[in-house]
Amino acid sequence: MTSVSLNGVSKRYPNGHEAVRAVDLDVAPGELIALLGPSGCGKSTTLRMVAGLEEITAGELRIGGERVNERAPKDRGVGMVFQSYALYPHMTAFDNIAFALTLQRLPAAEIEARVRDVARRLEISDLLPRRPKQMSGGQRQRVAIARALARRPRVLLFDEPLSNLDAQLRAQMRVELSRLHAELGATSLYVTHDQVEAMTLASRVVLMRAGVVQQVGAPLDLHDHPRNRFVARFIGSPAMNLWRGRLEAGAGAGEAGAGEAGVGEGAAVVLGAEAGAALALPLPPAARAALAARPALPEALEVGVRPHEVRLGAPAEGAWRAVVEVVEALGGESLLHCVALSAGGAPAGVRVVARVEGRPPAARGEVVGLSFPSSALRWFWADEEGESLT
Amino acid sequence: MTSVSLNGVSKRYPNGHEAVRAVDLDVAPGELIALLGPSGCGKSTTLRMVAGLEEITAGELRIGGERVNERAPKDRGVGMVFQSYALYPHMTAFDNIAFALTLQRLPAAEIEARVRDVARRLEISDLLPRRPKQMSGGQRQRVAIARALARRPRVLLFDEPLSNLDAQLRAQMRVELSRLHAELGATSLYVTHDQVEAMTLASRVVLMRAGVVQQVGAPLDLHDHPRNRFVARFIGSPAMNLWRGRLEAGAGAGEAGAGEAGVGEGAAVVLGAEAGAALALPLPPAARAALAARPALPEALEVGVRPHEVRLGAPAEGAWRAVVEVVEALGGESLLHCVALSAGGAPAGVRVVARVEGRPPAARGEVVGLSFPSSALRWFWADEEGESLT
Amino acid sequence: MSPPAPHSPAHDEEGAPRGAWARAWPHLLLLPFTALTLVPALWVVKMALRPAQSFDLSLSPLPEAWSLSNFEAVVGAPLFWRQAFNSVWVSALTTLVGVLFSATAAYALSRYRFPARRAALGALLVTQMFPGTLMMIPLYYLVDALGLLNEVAGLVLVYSATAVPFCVWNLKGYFDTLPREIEESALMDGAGPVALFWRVVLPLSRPALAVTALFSFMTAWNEYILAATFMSDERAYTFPVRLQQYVGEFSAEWGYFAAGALLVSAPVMALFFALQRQLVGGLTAGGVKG
Amino acid sequence: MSPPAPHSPAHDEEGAPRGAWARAWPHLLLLPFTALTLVPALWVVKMALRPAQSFDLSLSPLPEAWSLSNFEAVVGAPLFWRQAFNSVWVSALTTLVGVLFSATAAYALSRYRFPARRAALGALLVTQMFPGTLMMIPLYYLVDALGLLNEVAGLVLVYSATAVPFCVWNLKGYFDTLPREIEESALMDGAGPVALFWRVVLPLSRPALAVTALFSFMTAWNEYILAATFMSDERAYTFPVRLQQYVGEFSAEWGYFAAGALLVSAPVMALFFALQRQLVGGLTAGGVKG
Amino acid sequence: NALGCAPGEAGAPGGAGAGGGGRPPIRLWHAYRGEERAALERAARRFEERTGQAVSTLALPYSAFPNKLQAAAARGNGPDVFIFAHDRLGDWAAAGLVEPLGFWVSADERAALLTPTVEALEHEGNLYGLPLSCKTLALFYHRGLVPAPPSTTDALWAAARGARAAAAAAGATPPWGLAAPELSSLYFHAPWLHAHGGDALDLEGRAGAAVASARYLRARVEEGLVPAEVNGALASELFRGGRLAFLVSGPWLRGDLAGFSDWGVAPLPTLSETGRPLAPYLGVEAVMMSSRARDPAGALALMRALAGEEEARARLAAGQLAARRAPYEEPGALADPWLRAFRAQLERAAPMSGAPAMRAAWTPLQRALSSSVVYGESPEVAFEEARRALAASLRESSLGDSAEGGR
Ligand SMILES: Nc1ncnc2c1ncn2[C@@H]1O[C@H](COP(=O)(O)OP(=O)(O)OP(=O)(O)O)[C@@H](O)[C@H]1O
Ligand SMILES: Nc1ncnc2c1ncn2[C@@H]1O[C@H](COP(=O)(O)OP(=O)(O)OP(=O)(O)O)[C@@H](O)[C@H]1O
Ligand SMILES: [Mg+2]
Ligand SMILES: [Mg+2]
Repeated sequence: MTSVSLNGVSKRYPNGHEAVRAVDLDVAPGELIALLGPSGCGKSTTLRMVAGLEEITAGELRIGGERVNERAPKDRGVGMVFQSYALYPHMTAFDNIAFALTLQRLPAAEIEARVRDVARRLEISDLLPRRPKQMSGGQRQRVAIARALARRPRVLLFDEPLSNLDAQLRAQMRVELSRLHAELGATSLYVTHDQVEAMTLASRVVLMRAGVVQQVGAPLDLHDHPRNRFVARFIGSPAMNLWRGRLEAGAGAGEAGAGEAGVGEGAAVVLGAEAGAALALPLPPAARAALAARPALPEALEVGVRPHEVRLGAPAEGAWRAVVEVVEALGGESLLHCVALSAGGAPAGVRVVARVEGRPPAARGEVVGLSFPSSALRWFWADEEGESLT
Repeated sequence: MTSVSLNGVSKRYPNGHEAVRAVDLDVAPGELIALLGPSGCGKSTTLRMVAGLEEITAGELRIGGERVNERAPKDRGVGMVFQSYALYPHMTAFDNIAFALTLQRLPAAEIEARVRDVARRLEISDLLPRRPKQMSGGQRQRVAIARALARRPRVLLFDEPLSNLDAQLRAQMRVELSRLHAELGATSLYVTHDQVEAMTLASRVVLMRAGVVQQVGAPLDLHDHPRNRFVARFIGSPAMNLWRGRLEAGAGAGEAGAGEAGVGEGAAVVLGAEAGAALALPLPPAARAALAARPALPEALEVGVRPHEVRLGAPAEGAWRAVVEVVEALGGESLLHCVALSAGGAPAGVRVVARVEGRPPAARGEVVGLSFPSSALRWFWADEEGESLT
Repeated sequence: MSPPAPHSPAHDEEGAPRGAWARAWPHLLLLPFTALTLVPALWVVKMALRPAQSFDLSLSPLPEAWSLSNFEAVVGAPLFWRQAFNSVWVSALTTLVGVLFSATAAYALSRYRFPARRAALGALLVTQMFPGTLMMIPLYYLVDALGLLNEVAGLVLVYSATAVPFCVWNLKGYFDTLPREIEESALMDGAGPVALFWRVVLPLSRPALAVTALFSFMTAWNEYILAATFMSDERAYTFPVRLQQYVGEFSAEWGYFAAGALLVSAPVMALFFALQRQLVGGLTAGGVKG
Repeated sequence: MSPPAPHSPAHDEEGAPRGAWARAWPHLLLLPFTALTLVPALWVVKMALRPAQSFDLSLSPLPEAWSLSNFEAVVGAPLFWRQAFNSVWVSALTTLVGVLFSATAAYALSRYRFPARRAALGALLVTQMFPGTLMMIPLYYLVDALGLLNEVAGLVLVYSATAVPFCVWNLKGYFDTLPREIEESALMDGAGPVALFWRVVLPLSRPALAVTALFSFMTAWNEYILAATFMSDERAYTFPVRLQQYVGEFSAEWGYFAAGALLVSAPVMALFFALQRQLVGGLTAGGVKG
Repeated sequence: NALGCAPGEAGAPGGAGAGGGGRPPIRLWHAYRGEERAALERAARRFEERTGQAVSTLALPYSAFPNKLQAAAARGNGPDVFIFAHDRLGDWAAAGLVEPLGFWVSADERAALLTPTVEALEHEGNLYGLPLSCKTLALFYHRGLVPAPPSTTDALWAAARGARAAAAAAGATPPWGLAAPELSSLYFHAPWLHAHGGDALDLEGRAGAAVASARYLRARVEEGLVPAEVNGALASELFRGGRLAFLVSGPWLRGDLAGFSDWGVAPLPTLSETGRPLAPYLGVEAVMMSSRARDPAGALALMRALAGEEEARARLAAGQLAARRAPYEEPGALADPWLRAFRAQLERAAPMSGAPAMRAAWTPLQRALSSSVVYGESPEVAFEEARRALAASLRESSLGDSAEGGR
């Protein structure tokens, strides 16, 4: 059981591009932590620095408490599953998996046993005599995973290890990896594009953006308490609805005293240029308190709601009226892409995605009523960072 | 607007592997049809045969009514987005996109206009002067799509065009592709691993398995009326729960007459070896009728239910009692992996996955009650093919 | 110690080796060969700069006396410019023809499966196997029969035929490594075989083409036996024939010879520096996934 | 017409070209060069089989009279087996040394960035640029100074040094195309530079190594001037030296010469067929995505 | 004859150092092959038997010989004695590679040798080797086309024209008249040049003769009697095939004529216009001593043995032109028409100079002959250019040679 810690680790590529910026991260011994983030945010670069394949420009990397910045990859006790498999094309699957073991000069019998064991777990026993080019993409990916596991490294790095599998196989592999992790106990960093993977496998998730860590926390934590707009939109699928609206101070505004920006009880955010009060969302007390703590009131705020929190009803029922533009029926659930209507009945330019269980309750072109439990609304500053108010 | 039709198209690779077997498929002019199936089932091979990159071993391929088996790729009017991008590494994104147009000797101004237009749509205008190696995976994929679209081919083939994008970008691109398809009207074949993509983009879905088409139909059709067990399990995520159980004829069995296999009203399928009546699922009339049409009664049947159709309640409420083994909280929804308990309270070896909205209603180790609306149950023969009873 | 520099990725031109040992071993390996390469080369330079025609036997790399007289004599000799031009012209044409033919042939051999493929690959090697002295006479007859004696075309034909086999083998090996999907892309984009080859395959093969071109060029550039045999007019001679006359059967003017050799090597050097930029690898990086 | 065979994917060894034109053009391109290659080669065969020593100019590919007497004379000559063995031994060692050094040097030049890298690449080319006659004497001095005159080692050293530059350039071009991720994989698996090179890089480079080996082998196999110069004992001669002795100042024993040339070429042919299987490309297929 | 002492008894330093095991063998390099080589080795064995001095022979390819000699001799690895053509003698003497023999070889000894061969081995007044055999050009004629050898050029051309006419009448391809392996080479042009009164080394004073000889041959080329571009193999092929009446070639042609009997050989004719004989160059194969020979006395003894009468007789018997007088004078020695013809030709041959000027003349003259005879350009211009080039290169090399100083 080995800890991994990054202190201010940065990477600047020779062309000047700063792919990773001052990342601080402590991975507890035996923990599996997931790295999430949009394409090009520096996930692979971070893994490669931990592996020793990329020089660390600044900061310190410790594995098991020891500084390893200068250590060669083979001396770090790290195994890695590459995004592109990177199997040895001239070796059979067996030899691919056994390669690291033969380098350690283990006895042939033990090598055989270990390879067979890991192959059985990953359901690739049949493939052992085949070469990479005789396998399908998914099979190659599993061989690559087996290769990394066979070595039983202290630290495991996975770079999108399941990206080429179909949904069924991916679900199955997810369970298997979870089981293997529990057994081997290797400290793991796991890069994935798939949130379900991240949320189900990892005890904590690191969300990166342009080389900078945005938030680290338990999966549901990120989902429920996003630190900023970026996290809010990135976590959860379909993405959270996010709208920018004018802040209207409401009754009691400024009453609390001079120099203090304050908003009254009736304060609300109004969406859509001409929409008027029809598309107003009232601020909850917590948001009002956050505003009060600021020296000046901002002109606008952003407010978001997750598609599954949107409640659909008859046109008369909801807080908003909206017209359904696109319906996506996925079988067990449906997505409705709506455009909210202003008081006058004209589309107000505010798009809302709603997710509902089962079949679509409304067809394209129908008008529906939408409402949002105020506890489901998330409030953000409308500036660059877009931090959460609460 | 061009139709594409495959009549008994097969592909046998030189090594003897039959990757595609007698596929019949008619794609209507302007239709977008999705090819789904597990890894290695022959999706890419099918596309490559349509493109002309792979010889057709048997059968006939018609594009716009004309037989094109013998025609060179460039004379088929087909564009393709490759699974591996296959960009020209020595050209900038602009030149990559413009390549086909320069081959057609279009005037420079028109080329410029077309490239800029398609780049704007795919949000890669900034990347036009870059070379592939200066782009991230997702950016390359979008350039590859742009390249195929710029030519405005009569037929478009997409091989997992969005596989390397993160969830947000993928959703966005899905919408953009949908819009582009509506505009260009090119008949399209679209391979994907992502069911959401298949179900939202395509008017019909072709589900393949080991080179054989399993079912062709509207996305919801496949979801709701799977022709066989394979389709039932493949479509929908998480996968349908499927159990094999002993058929118990029940009251009135065999009454209808000699030589006719029949089951009575109380007929049920009993799951789990020792479970007794606790895990019985009664047969609906339609299933009983199907059984009656057969000369002999099978010993077993398979029955399935989709995770979102499983109803969770207090232990006393449900038809079955089950203990929760694993809980996966995904934010907007939760998955509960349960093991059903026999009448005696021991685990009966029957696993049930249930999907519920919102937060998990039960924790690991808790005992819950499960019930299944009988309309949600799907019945299949327990033989090789596993066809649906209804 | 300086910090370690990890294995650099494909587009990292500036990475450094890991640790002291890694930094040292390429040097150690190159050392004996660099010596075996450079010592004779320095000798040549020294002899060229010494105003004498005898062979120099001392080991010192510096001449006792300095002069450019050898160069002046070589350049001032009658027909020098004419013969230098012949050399350049013949070598350039040989390079062109050699690269063109070997590239097309290698591509065909790499990508198409046709009946005589293996036989053709084998036949190409046969030429390489006979001693030059023996081939010279049949070649003379062939060239004579084609009416190309005393013609640049004859020399170019023979030189290319000499260079082509190795170039074909070399280029074929390279073409085999190009990802086919890129070519398939071009097919889908409507490229015929010609556009495919010229606009996709060749640009991607620049490093191998550069080596091939160098090889073809040098085949023609240093050769004198065939040139002396086929050309019976001194105005048609290439420079190496002239150069060889300095140490020909009846003389050994080492000073001139060395000066001439340096003059001969200058364009090759220039070519090398011109091609050097083409010779960096990793051209296919980024084309396909991974 | 037979059905078209599309562009075949990486692991399709048996695909056929598309359409008649595609099938024809490689042949058309190869034709003149195959002729230029084969006509002289057939001539050699004919002269070897003709029981005469004069040069034969008739165009018929069949000799008027048949006999193996030339072969008998060549094989029966004193020291034939000894010299043949020398040739094989020297060529084999040259191949080994040449491939070993050029592979290591090329790998270092391809993967590591060290101070004198470009200079080393340039220096390697310098040797190729001077006429052999000129280099011979300095090389003789070097070899003599090393005490390797009359030793196989001396010849091997010089031959390898001659072959290495081109081999390095060639291999470097190939190494540059190997996907680095595969090497990174091996680093992660705990391979040091040596294991990486021997167990991953070299096996993947078989096609290029085979070409390199052939080139090194032939460099040594056909050479006679250096061999005659360095070896002063007939028992130490290589076979080409012997072969060249059939050629005199004004005349030659062409029959023996041709027979000897055929005997010389036989092992190269054998080597070619042995290596042929290694020369198929696409070895890296399947390693990385795409 | 100061050193007329018995071979081996000179007490060379090498002998003293060798202790009990006898002297080191004399290293003998040559480029012989086939029968010549076997004969040489027999001679060496005989020498060993006679003197007890071991001889080690080494055969080298002709083309590798000069370079190896130069490289090895300079490093002291060379032979003690070597056999090679005399034409590089000037260079080797200048470079100090060969030992002058004048001191040892008496006038009597010289007198036993054919004079032109001795002259060829003299360089700057010193003798640098002992001649073994010589080579020159003679006239080969095809008996099927020409019944008897002509003694004048007029007769030669007349015979050639007659053969052409006869063939034309018979509807066959008319044969060529006369060919030499390389028309533009000075070596093959020399007989014509000399017959016109020219000299390759005197282009200034005898320019007219050079121009005249070039023009003379050019006229025959234009008439179609002489093919402008042939090489050795093609010429002998034409000759054997009855498509050439006369071939100017040397003793080495014998191999090419194997299995063909319709030929005769005679000395080159006299040039009708001047009355002078066509005088070819004389090439001499000589045995020479390295200046670094370990045992000069032993080496000299070996050289004398190889150049001696017994060997000369053997050479003659093998059809070679031995360089000694005596064997030719023995009865029956000249029964072979081949030998008779060449022996006669020898007397008219002009020894080729081994001087640096000669080697310098080679290239410019070849250029001049090529343009004037083969391409029919103005011979005046061509030879004037050649003269200037020769003068320039002589100036340069004297500059170079003076800088070479001691060696
Ligand atoms: N060798 C390099 N030189 C310069 N820039 C690079 C290099 N490698 C990567 N980059 C850039 O660094 C950034 C981070 O790259 P990285 O591969 O870590 O992204 P990622 O998060 O793994 O993305 P993906 O999800 O697409 O794999 C990207 O913008 C990329 O373009
Ligand atoms: N050239 C080939 N030779 C032999 N078999 C092949 C060849 N190409 C593909 N196959 C096999 O044919 C089957 C179908 O391959 P194909 O690439 O069409 O699958 P796919 O459905 O696209 O899978 P994926 O989703 O992994 O891309 C696979 O089992 C594969 O192993
Ligand atoms: Mg990545
Ligand atoms: Mg595929």
